[in-house]
Amino acid sequence: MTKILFTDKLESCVERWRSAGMTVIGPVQRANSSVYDAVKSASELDLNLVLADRSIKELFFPQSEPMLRYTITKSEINTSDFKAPSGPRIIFGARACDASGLAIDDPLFGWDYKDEYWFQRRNETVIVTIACTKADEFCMCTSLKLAPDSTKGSDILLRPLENNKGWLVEELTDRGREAFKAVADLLQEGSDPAAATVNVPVKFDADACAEWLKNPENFDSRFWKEISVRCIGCGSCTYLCPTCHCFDIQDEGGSFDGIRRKNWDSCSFALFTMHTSGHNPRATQSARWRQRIMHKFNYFPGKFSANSCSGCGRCTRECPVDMGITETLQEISKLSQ
Amino acid sequence: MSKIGVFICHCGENIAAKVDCTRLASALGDHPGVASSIEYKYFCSDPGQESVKKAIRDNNLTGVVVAACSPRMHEATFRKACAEAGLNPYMCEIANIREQCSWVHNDGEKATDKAIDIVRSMVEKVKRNNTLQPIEVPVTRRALVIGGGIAGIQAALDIANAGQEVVLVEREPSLGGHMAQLSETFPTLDCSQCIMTPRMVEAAQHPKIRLLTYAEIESVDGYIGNFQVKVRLKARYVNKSTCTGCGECITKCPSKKIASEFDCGIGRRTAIYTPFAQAVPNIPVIDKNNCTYFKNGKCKICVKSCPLDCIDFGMQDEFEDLEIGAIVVATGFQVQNNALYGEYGYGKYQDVINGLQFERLASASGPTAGKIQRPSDGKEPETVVFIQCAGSRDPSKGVKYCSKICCMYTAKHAMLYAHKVHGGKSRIFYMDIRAAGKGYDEFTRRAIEEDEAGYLRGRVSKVWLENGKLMVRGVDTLLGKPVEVAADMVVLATAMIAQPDAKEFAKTIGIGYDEYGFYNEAHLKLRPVESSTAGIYLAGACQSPKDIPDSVAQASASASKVLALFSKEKLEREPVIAVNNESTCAGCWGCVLACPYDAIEKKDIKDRSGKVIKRVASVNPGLCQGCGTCVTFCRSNSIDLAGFTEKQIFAEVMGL
Amino acid sequence: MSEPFEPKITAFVCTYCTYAGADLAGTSRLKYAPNVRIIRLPCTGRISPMFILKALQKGADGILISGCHPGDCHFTHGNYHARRRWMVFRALLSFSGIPEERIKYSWISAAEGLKFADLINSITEDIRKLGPFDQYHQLIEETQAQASL
Amino acid sequence: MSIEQQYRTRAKELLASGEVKMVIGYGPGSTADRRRPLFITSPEECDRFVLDSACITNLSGYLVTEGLLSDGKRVAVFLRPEGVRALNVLAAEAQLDPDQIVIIGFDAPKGELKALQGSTVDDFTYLLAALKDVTPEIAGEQLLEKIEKMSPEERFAFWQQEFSKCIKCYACRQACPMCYCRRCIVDSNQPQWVNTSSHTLGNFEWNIVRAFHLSGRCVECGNCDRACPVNIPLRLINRKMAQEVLDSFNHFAGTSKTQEPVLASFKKDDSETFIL
Repeated sequence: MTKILFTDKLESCVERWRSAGMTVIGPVQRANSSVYDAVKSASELDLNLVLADRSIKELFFPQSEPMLRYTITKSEINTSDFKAPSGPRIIFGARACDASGLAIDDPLFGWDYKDEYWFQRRNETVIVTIACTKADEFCMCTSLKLAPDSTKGSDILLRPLENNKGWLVEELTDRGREAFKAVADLLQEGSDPAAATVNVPVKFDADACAEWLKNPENFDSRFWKEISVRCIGCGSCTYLCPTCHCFDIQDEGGSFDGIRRKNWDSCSFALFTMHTSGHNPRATQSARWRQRIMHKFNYFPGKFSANSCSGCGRCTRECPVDMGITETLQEISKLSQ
Repeated sequence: MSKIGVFICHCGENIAAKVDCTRLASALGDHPGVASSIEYKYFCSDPGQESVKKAIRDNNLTGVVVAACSPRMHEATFRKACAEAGLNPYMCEIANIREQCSWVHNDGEKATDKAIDIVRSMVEKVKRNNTLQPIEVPVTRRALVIGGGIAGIQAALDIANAGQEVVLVEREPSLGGHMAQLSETFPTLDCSQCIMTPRMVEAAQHPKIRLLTYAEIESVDGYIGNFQVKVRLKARYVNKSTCTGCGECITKCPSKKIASEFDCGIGRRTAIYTPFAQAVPNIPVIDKNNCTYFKNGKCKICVKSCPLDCIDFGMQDEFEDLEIGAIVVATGFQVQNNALYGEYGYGKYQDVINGLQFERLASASGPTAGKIQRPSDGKEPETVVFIQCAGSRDPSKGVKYCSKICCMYTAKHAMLYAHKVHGGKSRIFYMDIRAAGKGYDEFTRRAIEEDEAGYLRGRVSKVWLENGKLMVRGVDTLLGKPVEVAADMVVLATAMIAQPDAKEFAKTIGIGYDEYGFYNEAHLKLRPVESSTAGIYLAGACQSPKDIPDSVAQASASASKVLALFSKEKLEREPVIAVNNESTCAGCWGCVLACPYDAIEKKDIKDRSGKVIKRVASVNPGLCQGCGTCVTFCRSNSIDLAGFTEKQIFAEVMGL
Repeated sequence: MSEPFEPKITAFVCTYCTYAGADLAGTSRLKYAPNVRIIRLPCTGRISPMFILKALQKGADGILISGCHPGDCHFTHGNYHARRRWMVFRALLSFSGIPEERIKYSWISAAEGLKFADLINSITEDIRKLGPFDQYHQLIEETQAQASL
Repeated sequence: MSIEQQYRTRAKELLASGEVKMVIGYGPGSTADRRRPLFITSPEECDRFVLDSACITNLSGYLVTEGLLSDGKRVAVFLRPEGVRALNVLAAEAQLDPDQIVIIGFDAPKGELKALQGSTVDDFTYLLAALKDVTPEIAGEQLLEKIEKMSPEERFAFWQQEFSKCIKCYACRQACPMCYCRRCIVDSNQPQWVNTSSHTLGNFEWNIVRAFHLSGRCVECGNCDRACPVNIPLRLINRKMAQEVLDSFNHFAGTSKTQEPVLASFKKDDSETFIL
């Protein structure tokens, strides 16, 4: 017997959480695009998506975060800090890849300087992940040794029932348990069978790729140019990626005051590494794409013992020129044989 | 770190009465980057300027904002003061809190708030000003004078007499312009040709003047000190270099009934002709439209008559390119066509003529050899009615402005008529008598008192022919009664208008013009002889209606401007010009197309081996006038305008 | 009672015509509303659409762009270029929901001090009637606040 | 022979004869309905080209890739009519020498593939001129009408919501053949006209500026619209602006390689009814 959350009780859960002061967040449609956003009612949620267009990363690491306000007076410059918005939150309906992405980025945001914006939100957010029963041709979590029902990064894992009337509840963390205690009376014990998780085929051999990437000879391989010749250098893959975490700090404002902001930045952009002198160490798009792959599958694992990729496939799904990590690692897999 | 000095001028009471200057000074004193903020009664005064200089030295100011009157007033004053104190003059800006603040607002509180905004915004601009150095451009010391009337001749002679080269271009076959057509001139009644022709000859023979008659300006390119002018030398069909002006051809020419332009249609000329007997140069031209040979392919009488074989029907227009440093435009005026006053009967009755035609009648060299005769039957008119303001000061049918010379020449006409036709009666309908000028009012008094010119204050409503008389009906507003005069001749004091092609020509040479086609001066009062385009000056009636003394004075003034320009080998120009960032320029050439001055060129950027890597835009500082149209076009913000940079404007907006 | 709404209006003008016209309004001692802040440019050709966006970003409720009448441009055709840009930019702003009434364009010559004063008064009143540009101000306020989630 | 086959052969010949050094076309994509840009330099590989109605991306932007044409050699490219228009605009704006480009023209009206005759931009002049009078059909045409009927407040709210989604990935810019600037104005930070931050205000400014920079230049190939990962209907803005310059200045972008840019030219009698 396991706890079951039936679909028809979800609305009451949302109400309960909200009345307990939690912000309830889930996948919703916003002007023809799916995104995780705060909801007032469960009816707003779109839980039938394979995956929302945008990842839950931005709930922890928003595209533009104010850090401090400065005012310039004649004699001094005054600053006041911005905090991340506080208060408990619950993300209902995350996917395993997205939740894993958070766990992948946790050490990055905490290794030398503990990024308070990230961790405040992490600590105050319960992540309720729903295991995937469907996938599309771009999904590749299994290639990254994750799965449609990976628990990494999640506080609660919900497994859809076979009859599609609810979810089996697996409480993974204390934070998750705490949140579900508030709705304990809305859950039912039951033995309804869970639907099978979707079978996501393995598309490349991540270990073999890692070995190939570690080989210094391959840094200057012609491969990089060939694989990226059609890359147009936009940032959509990096911005939609649940693990890409680069940011830029910009002062925005007028002559007398302004706000220092932490904005997403992308290694795909030519300006990303542009020096003041005009010299650009990554002068070509192929060097930038190489950096992205190297970072995710060589440098990052070297430092944090995990690939900086959770296999969501958004990079390929949204690429204007049909590129992406899958193709590149498939090709590297071939080369490494 | 900026150290800006803010100087708040009370302008006596002009600013201080409305703007709380103490509050303003203290607000700016608290402004970031302001090192000194002081107020004073008159900063433009000597002690005021001294205090600015002192503040610059004492505080090592990096920039200055003078909050005072319009920059159009004293920007130059304060920039000069800054330069004297060792600060680059372009680090000084004016915040206009008089014309655009204290004078126009009633509420002192709000005016002060606005003044604070204005000055703060300007401080933010100045913080981002760059030191600029005046641009030096070489000067071609050769002047072009366009128009061979009295103004053009005077300008050409003045410049040439100072030792500088002049090219004098006249589109008619001879020098002379309108002045050569006049009989006597007011207020002295000396013979126009007697004083004009010697000047024409002097100009033609001056070693420093190159005379190009029967020539027109095709195009003007370049900029002050460096104009490239293309001149079309119209085909005269007479060889200039061999013709001696013997006049045989003119005498023999069978087409003799062509209305003479010089005689305003009253006299006749031949198809091969000089406009008048004293023409300079005395070389005839063939009027292609009226020449029998050109029309029918037969005749060639002139060819046969010419002892030196100068006639060449195959002659073509030629073009000549000139390098010019400065241009004087003296293209003159035209008289309005009076046919637009149907009620006056001009064009309908032969004996209704205009003032210029009367000049020809009165001229000793004219078609009647100076006898006043009616064009219709050659009779001496016993009564002549002169109608002033026939076109001038008439917004409904004519022109709004006063043509300035008509009052005087009408008085002169009345006097000439009285002198030539004893017992002749003149009646002058006038609105006002405008006779301001040396000896002018005395002149009109003389006409009235000595020569019995009969002035009637009022307008004429109708002229009609009745029993061989021109009946003129008008009103005498002083008596408050209608009057009718039976006249033998009516003379209309026609409005002076711009040349019919004045606007087109202005575009060719690149100067501004007003709604009438008169050329705009750079400043009505302070720069009355300069056009809006640097290096192009104005003389005579092309700018506005003028009499001879005014035209000559302006011509000499223009000449002095030209000579001042020619006094140095190089010219200093305001450094407010566009500058391109070649590293970000995408080379789309939008700026090249948008530039009104063709000041942007394409430049190849080469690598070390000389291979062209890319082509970018490059601004020619000599040509650029600093409008900034290119800057706005540039999508990548590569081009910027010194003095009004993107950074500066941005700061101004952000400073508000 | 709260203070009546005082619109904030930014004007971008060319120095040869409209700025001179504004000076003439001053020398003629004409009176007009104190709500407009003028930025002087050499020519309308220099007035970039960016300026309009920036003024809006600084919280302007209305904007005036003004220069020489066609044919009068000191730089012969800067205003003709400007006119095309305005035409296009105006359509774009309108399509984006920025009311056309908030951004005005005019030709004011150096001789039209009266026109300048009248225009400033009428624009100020028009914008006052429209009220503050709340929709845009809301965007600005968002940039001043902490992240929403 | 299918058009695809003909064009593979043509590509092969072009490469084999040395007339071009590269052919830019389409290859199969990562899924059955996707096509991706393909760059082929050897004749043997030309059979990899795919051509069908799913080949939509306007490839002309690749022609201005830095260094591609600097050796003076020629490149062939598969282009739809709007691609040829884009090529004309690029030529008119001196970004490339059109003589270096061999066009392999095609179109797929209503999903039906057809070959277009000609190989230089001039060969297409007649075809392009005819397009001027045809209002292109775009997805969401009703939406455009709806927006135009909205009150300014509603329009503002509509775009506010659309632009609030923008993440400033600049996929629209990068996908656009007209966005060839070496430094985009949004990347200029002294001064920073466009807020780089991706808040709604910054997004609004960015999209307005881009739309303005494309006015009179956009050929409505739809690259930006398709590239947008958050589905902002950019095509509507571009449609609106293209119509505006057509109505106001009778300008239809990309009809010839020497066309004057509409915003770098003027007519003295341009409309000015809106100017007080």
